[in-house]
Amino acid sequence: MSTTESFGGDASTRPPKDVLVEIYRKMTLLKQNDERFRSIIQSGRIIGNYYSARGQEAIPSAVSCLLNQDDYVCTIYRGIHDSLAKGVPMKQLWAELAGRATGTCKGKGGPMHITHPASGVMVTTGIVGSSMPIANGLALASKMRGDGRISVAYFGDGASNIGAFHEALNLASIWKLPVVFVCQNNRYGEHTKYEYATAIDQIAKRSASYTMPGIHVDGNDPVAMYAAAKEAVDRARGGGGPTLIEAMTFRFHGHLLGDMDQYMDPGEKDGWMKKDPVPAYRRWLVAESYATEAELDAIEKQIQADVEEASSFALSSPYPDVAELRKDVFAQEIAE
Amino acid sequence: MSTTESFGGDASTRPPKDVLVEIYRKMTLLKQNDERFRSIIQSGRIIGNYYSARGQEAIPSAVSCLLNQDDYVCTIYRGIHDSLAKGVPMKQLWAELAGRATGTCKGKGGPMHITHPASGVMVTTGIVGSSMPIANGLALASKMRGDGRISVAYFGDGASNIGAFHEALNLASIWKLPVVFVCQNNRYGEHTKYEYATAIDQIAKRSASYTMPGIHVDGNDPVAMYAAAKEAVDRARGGGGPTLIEAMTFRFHGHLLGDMDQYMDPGEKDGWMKKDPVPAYRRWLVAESYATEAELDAIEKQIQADVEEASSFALSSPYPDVAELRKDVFAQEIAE
Amino acid sequence: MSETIEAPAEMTSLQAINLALHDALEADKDVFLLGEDVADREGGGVVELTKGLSGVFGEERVRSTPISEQAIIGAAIGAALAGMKPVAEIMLMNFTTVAMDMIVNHAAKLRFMSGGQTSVPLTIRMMTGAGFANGGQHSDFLEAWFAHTPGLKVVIPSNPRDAYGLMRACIEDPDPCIFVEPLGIYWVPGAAPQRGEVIPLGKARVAREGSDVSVITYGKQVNDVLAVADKLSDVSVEVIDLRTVAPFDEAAVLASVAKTGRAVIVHEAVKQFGVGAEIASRINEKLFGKLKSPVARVGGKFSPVPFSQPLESAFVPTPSEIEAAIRGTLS
Amino acid sequence: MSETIEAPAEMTSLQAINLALHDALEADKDVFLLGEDVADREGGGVVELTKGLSGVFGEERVRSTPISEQAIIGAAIGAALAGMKPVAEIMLMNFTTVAMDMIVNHAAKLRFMSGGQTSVPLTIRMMTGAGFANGGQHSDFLEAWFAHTPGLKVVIPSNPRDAYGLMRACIEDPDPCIFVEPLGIYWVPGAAPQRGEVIPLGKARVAREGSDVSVITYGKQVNDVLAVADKLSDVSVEVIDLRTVAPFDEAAVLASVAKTGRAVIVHEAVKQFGVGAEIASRINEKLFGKLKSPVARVGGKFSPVPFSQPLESAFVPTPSEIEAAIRGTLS
Ligand SMILES: Cc1ncc(C[n+]2csc(CCOP(=O)(O)OP(=O)(O)O)c2C)c(N)n1
Ligand SMILES: Cc1ncc(C[n+]2csc(CCOP(=O)(O)OP(=O)(O)O)c2C)c(N)n1
Ligand SMILES: [Mg+2]
Ligand SMILES: [Mg+2]
Repeated sequence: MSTTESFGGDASTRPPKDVLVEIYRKMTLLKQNDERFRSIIQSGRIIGNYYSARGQEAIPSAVSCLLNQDDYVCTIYRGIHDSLAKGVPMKQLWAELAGRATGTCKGKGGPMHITHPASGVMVTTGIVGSSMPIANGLALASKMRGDGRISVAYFGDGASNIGAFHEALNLASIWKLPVVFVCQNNRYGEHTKYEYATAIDQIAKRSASYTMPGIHVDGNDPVAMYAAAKEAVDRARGGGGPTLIEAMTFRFHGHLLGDMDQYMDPGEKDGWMKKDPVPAYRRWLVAESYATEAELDAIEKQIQADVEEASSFALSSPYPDVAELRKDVFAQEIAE
Repeated sequence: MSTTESFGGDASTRPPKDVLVEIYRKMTLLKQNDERFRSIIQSGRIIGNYYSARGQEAIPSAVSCLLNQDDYVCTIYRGIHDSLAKGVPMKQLWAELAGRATGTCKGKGGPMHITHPASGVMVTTGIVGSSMPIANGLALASKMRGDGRISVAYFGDGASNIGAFHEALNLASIWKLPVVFVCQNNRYGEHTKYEYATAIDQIAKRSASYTMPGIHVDGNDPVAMYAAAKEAVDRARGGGGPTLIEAMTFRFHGHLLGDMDQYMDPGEKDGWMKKDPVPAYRRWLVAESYATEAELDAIEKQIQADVEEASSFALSSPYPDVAELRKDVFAQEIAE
Repeated sequence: MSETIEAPAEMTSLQAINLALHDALEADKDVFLLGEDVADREGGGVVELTKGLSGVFGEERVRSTPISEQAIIGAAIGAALAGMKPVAEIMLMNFTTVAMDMIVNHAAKLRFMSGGQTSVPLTIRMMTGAGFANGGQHSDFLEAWFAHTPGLKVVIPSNPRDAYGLMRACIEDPDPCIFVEPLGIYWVPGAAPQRGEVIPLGKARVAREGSDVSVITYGKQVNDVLAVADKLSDVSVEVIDLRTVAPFDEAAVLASVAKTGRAVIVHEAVKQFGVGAEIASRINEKLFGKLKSPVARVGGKFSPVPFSQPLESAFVPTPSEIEAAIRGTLS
Repeated sequence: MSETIEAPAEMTSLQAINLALHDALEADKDVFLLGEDVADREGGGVVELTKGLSGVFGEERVRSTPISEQAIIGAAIGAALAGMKPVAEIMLMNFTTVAMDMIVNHAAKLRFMSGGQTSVPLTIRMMTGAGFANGGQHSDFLEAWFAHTPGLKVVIPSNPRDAYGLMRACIEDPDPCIFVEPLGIYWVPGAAPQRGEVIPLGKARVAREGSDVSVITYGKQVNDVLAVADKLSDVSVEVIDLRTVAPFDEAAVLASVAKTGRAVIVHEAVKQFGVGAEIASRINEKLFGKLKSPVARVGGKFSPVPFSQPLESAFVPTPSEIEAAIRGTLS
């Protein structure tokens, strides 16, 4: 784990300043969005189960800075940060979280199933492991068509023990698919510690079973994360096939909002929260003169307004009509 | 691939003479059984699909010499050689292949589902990959009870790409189960070449993903196979947990009897058949003075008589009564 | 919970299942639990159903697993073949979709395919149900799939006492049982079970006597139907709680419908090709010409379970739909 | 096969499906095939159904895969989301059990859960059927599972012409289709399809007109029922070939049964909780009081598919059972 003062190793591998700031902007967006959503859900104004990714902001923020709008993403229930970072518009996202007709999915999907093809977010799955096989298919389509797109599959550490992981990585490798597998290793799958459930010390090493490059990286270091993702994205885009990235991180709010964290070692969470990547990265950007306090203040203020607007939009939007139950089951509406 | 004259490396790791001869006896049993069964099925006197393991005899013959009668085995549709080597009585086995009431499973299972708990053969599955998770459970029971038994899961190279393989190996490793995973790598899964389907050059290397010992061995060398299996069996029995063995071999009669082998490189099969492990091992045993021609002749003759007896028994046995359809669905017979 | 010696007068079904598991673990050393997060170190699962059990019986017998449903069921099958009585948890019913091979091709068939040489005394627990804002992949009732699979028994309790007694029966049963726990009954208190009471599989319960129409249902919908029935002062509704969905208690169903001449079947699973179709068909086959009106079915709508609250509420059988179906049989 | 330009007057359903795949690949470059052994290097599969196609269209579009059914369906779903029209092969229907999550939680639901933003124009082919000595894990008909899953269409042809036209329809359909190929029709010759003919999904076919009793069936059993019907000189049997099992053609079924007043449903899948239960229930609901006798069902027996030949023959609906059911409705 790098300290606040040493993000990203030596300066030569750092992205340009505007990218560094854009990563921060995304991280701030994700953090503020999460904070607001948690407070609204806790206030009871939105009903639903929320899998917060607070603490994991650096990963999709860095990855997304390397993706085009039409690149594909498949993510998981704990993937709202992945969707936002990829560009899903916040108002529609919020409306979906609130189950409103104005949501990305007309309220029918909900927080576990955010989809927004216009931003490249094709699938959010509630099934552990299932983002990976589908990302392969998107990548296969791109490869067959030569459209230059790549696909990213996000998943957790726990997902590395399920069959779909294995099948997907093998297939991606033999077909040299333009896909990047990004494991956000937050040390727990639900309440189960990584070490208990997983028979190897690093998931990245499992890439060897598929003759695939594997990268183990500090996922809370936005600069190192960017470098790792760049290597993988460049490989995918250049026809070099898939990469497995294991990004080490931590979730600050347990598995499910309301989680009492009894299964954690005392102090474990506090230790990670002290190294909260968002303020740490902010300090670093300023210390390294990539941005001024004022610039970052302005970014934060804008985001605050945007989050505010999105949440108000969501809460004032109508619920879908019950007739929606008969729509989108098939392309053709079901007769009453 | 070792040549006929150099089985098993240096003499110090060889098992005692009686074991060497017993391996030959089993190999001969498997070979003759297969030959007879193929000829009977081709004559139309038994109807069914047959997945011959001719050519793979050395693997279960060597492994089984290390197992007790009450050790457990789970195998696959191409596992009649595994069952026979483990000790399933040939008459009942044949009757099962012929769908007779006198069969191990009263004719209800058939060749893909040979079961004989008295010999430790608990499951024969027709589903690729499914022998492994179940073998774990048998091993778990042994571990919880401290009964000293170990379990062996046989499977093919193609099965190493399916999810169950991954889940089973991870679980066996974290629970340190007394199980030995024996992959009979015969270079093809149905008609698909190992290299096309599998993103790594050796399946044994996949053990590293589970911090499990992996052994790559010439499965047509009975002596090397015995040494590999001994290491794994000793580890399992000693509480050291699972091992993945990849035993290199070849099937002489394609995927399914009747297979025309069009998907193979010309000459590939011939090359392997020239090195047929059964006669090669016989020559070696005689050359190294572990047995005389006369002794081996006697073994072969006895087996020939036994196979003859078993096949006659099967073909003269009655078919099960139709009322069997209502039995064994549940413990309690279903009312008519 | 599991340290409780005297059961209180009331408890929830969640507590009752915990108690059943406790008592089964205590009664038989071949019983053990496995599943994601089931041990206390992991908090006894997301709903804390198994909380306290590993504390009493140890982590050898209450085993948390990786997220590997095929490996979980496979391990349970293997242990059952060796004579243990495992209780495997698949957290939510939808996750059986990654373990269907193990459940359907193996657990259900090994006894038959081995000609009776082996048996799989395995219980697979799982929760599910709409109404909890869990959306399309976490709410399905799939009992019809398992009911259609020879070799499996399917049990869905509606109240704490049955939950306890049916769980004990499943664990003792020599065959694989699918034990479905509706989220909608978990936190509802009811009369506490008698400790040690085993409720036989395959036997329905008359949850309410009546003479005009028989409503056949199970799980959470038993409570929903009872509430509707109690409200209808002008119709005398008999409510049959199947308890075991497969094999279901045909005799009890036919006896009730023979008496009332009218039948409604209610379940949360999608109506089309659901369990209700089989029950309705059998009623029609056996009581042809004796029915006063067509057998009615009320079920989940023909769509994935939606997230948005108004849609989710409309997806499940609503009280007004249940009432309309009952009244429909009388008109 | 696939080089054939002029179709012969007769062909088998196996050939017809090959031809349909050929013509779909030719007509639309978004169509591609994937599955175990589907390419010519691997012989076009164990029954050689896809033989010749990779020779014509290349291995990019006719892709052999590892033995990884989750990865196969996942790849097909992803490609379909991107606008391709994949045809994925799951060799035997029982192997869908290792890919149910992909099929049921994803392919079936993604359109709905995305609020219609995405669609999954995917066809999943699979063969199955008893009678081929394949035993308990290779012979099941599981169409009831898929029919019970909103978002999936289920198609089971009975003859070469339908096999061709329905396959073309599935590939063109914007939603995921489960295309079940009964082994019992593969090698039976019949009138050759018209190339390019698309047979609409959801439409049944009157395979034989009659006036005394309607037999509703699909797949191989259409031929079995026709053979029985032709033999019965004293009973006029109408045979409805559903072709699409879900959503099934309720109007056609009701029209026929309204005419005859009697119905028998025949399928090879286990009778209990099978597709026949839904059809019977709908007939009973819609034609209550108009039926001359109870709707009868003939299906697979309540057991795993046995290996032994006499048992396997008794497992499936036999001609004498079909005849008895028909006669039963008349007595
Ligand atoms: C197949 C399946 N099994 C179980 C679950 C229940 N479940 C939801 S999230 C989760 C933990 C996943 O852990 P991980 O992959 O590390 O992701 P994280 O939640 O930590 O981001 C589990 C077990 C599920 N959704 N799908
Ligand atoms: C899950 C599943 N998918 C596909 C099949 C069809 N199938 C039967 S054997 C086989 C090849 C297996 O190859 P391998 O594991 O190498 O074993 P081998 O037959 O060579 O001994 C396949 C694909 C199956 N039985 N199960
Ligand atoms: Mg995690
Ligand atoms: Mg092989």
